[in-house]
Amino acid sequence: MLTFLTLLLCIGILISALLATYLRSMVAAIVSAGLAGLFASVTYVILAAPDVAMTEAAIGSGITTVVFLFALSKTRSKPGSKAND
Amino acid sequence: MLKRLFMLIALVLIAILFFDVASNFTERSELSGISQYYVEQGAEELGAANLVTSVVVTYRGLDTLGEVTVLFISAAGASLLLRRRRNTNKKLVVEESSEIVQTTLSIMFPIIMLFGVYIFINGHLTPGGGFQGGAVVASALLFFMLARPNDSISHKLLMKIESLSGFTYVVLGVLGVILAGGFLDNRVLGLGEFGSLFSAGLIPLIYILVGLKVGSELGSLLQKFRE
Amino acid sequence: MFEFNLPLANIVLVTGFLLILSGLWAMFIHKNIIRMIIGFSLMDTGIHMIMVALGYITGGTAPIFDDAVDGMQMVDPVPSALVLTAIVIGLGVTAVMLSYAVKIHQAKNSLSIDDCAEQKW
Amino acid sequence: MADTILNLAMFIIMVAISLGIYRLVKGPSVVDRVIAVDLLTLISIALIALIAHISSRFIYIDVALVYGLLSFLSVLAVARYLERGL
Repeated sequence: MLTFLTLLLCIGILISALLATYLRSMVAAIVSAGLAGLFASVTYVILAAPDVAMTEAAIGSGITTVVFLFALSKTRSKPGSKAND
Repeated sequence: MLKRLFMLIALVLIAILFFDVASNFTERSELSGISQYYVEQGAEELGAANLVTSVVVTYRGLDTLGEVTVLFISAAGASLLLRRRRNTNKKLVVEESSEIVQTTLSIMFPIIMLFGVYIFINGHLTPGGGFQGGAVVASALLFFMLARPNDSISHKLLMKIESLSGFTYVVLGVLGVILAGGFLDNRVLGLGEFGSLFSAGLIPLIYILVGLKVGSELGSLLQKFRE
Repeated sequence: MFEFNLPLANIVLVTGFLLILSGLWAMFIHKNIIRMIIGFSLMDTGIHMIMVALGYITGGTAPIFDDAVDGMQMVDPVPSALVLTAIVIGLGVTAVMLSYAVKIHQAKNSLSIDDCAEQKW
Repeated sequence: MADTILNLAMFIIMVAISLGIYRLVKGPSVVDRVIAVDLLTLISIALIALIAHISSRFIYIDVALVYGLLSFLSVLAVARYLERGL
């Protein structure tokens, strides 16, 4: 049963990585990349590394997402610049 | 189109390399070498229940010092790149958050802060430690920044906390050279009773310092990105 | 309930390799700098997954002593410690890259990599 | 009996993850996708608690606590970004 669960989580990681590559909206791509980190942290709990899981949950999928959003809002396209999607 | 083809070829070559590694990998069934030593002797030798903590703080303590330095340099580099010019220093006013978010802030901010402190004080007993606790403390500061976008956190205070804890970390490391076996040795204080809060010598102290340092560094990094 | 016998570490290792490949692919095909940085952060996650999978022992439990551990096999603590520091450094590297992207946008008012043509050699 | 209940719980969680991923892939707007990610975070909390019970190490619950306290932050940041005021 745990094997099925790990397989499902890994498929979820790959799907969210593909979404982060191919979604048109930049916000959705950033959130999908955060979701890949989130599922990776659940697999770390399954592989008995709770320290790493905690770090990945707090830093990898929490703060990194917000840093990306801050950078995105600083580079929000002004009128007259090229569209950057 | 030719460019796309070259990208695909490069990717396929890397994939072949990875396939070779992955097909020859079998899951390990027993420990070996230095890990065997850490698992069997580490708890008696250093008195910390969490072996990852004793590897991070004591056995590989010098690496952690270097890593904290790398984090400091990257935070300093980012704030150097993001600094504003003097003449464009006007305060831009953004819309306040709603009342729900502000009320949640006043209830949840102390709880999240306390949880971060709990994580890095109990780093030698439960999963967690300085880096995780520092990240949670930085998340509390981030929540403050999101809920009250027009207030700012004192940058000087964060810088003072950060440099003071970094300095004390190195002083504790040098204390290990004088009083115990080597740089960052934790047996300066007594080992205490195994599994209690005041145990494992210097490990809780060092993790508290690392937590304060990481928390204030990430907080000032986020502050730089916001303004 | 039937169980088929696929080791957990192998699944996670293969996923890590595929994640590295997809991160590299995202860095190759996009022209927007922030999208390239997203690809880098995916690649980072893949590397961490591989390192955690290399430290797993069959049927192992977390390397933390308490009442519940009586003679259970523990996993390797060294890769956990390495990945712990690697994640924090990954955040620092990502922040520096993003601040470069902000700087480029301030100078050129565009995020496309094609507008940085004078830095080609 | 207890094993049956645990297996059933894990099956339900797997179905929930599949539904969340379906909404993430399909969701036409950005808000749909963000809410799907928030939902998957909540499911992950339940999943970690279940794994802690199965492997009989209750210290894994600390990881779920971190999720529970921090999961709303990135959603809050996205919400503020979308209403143009980050």
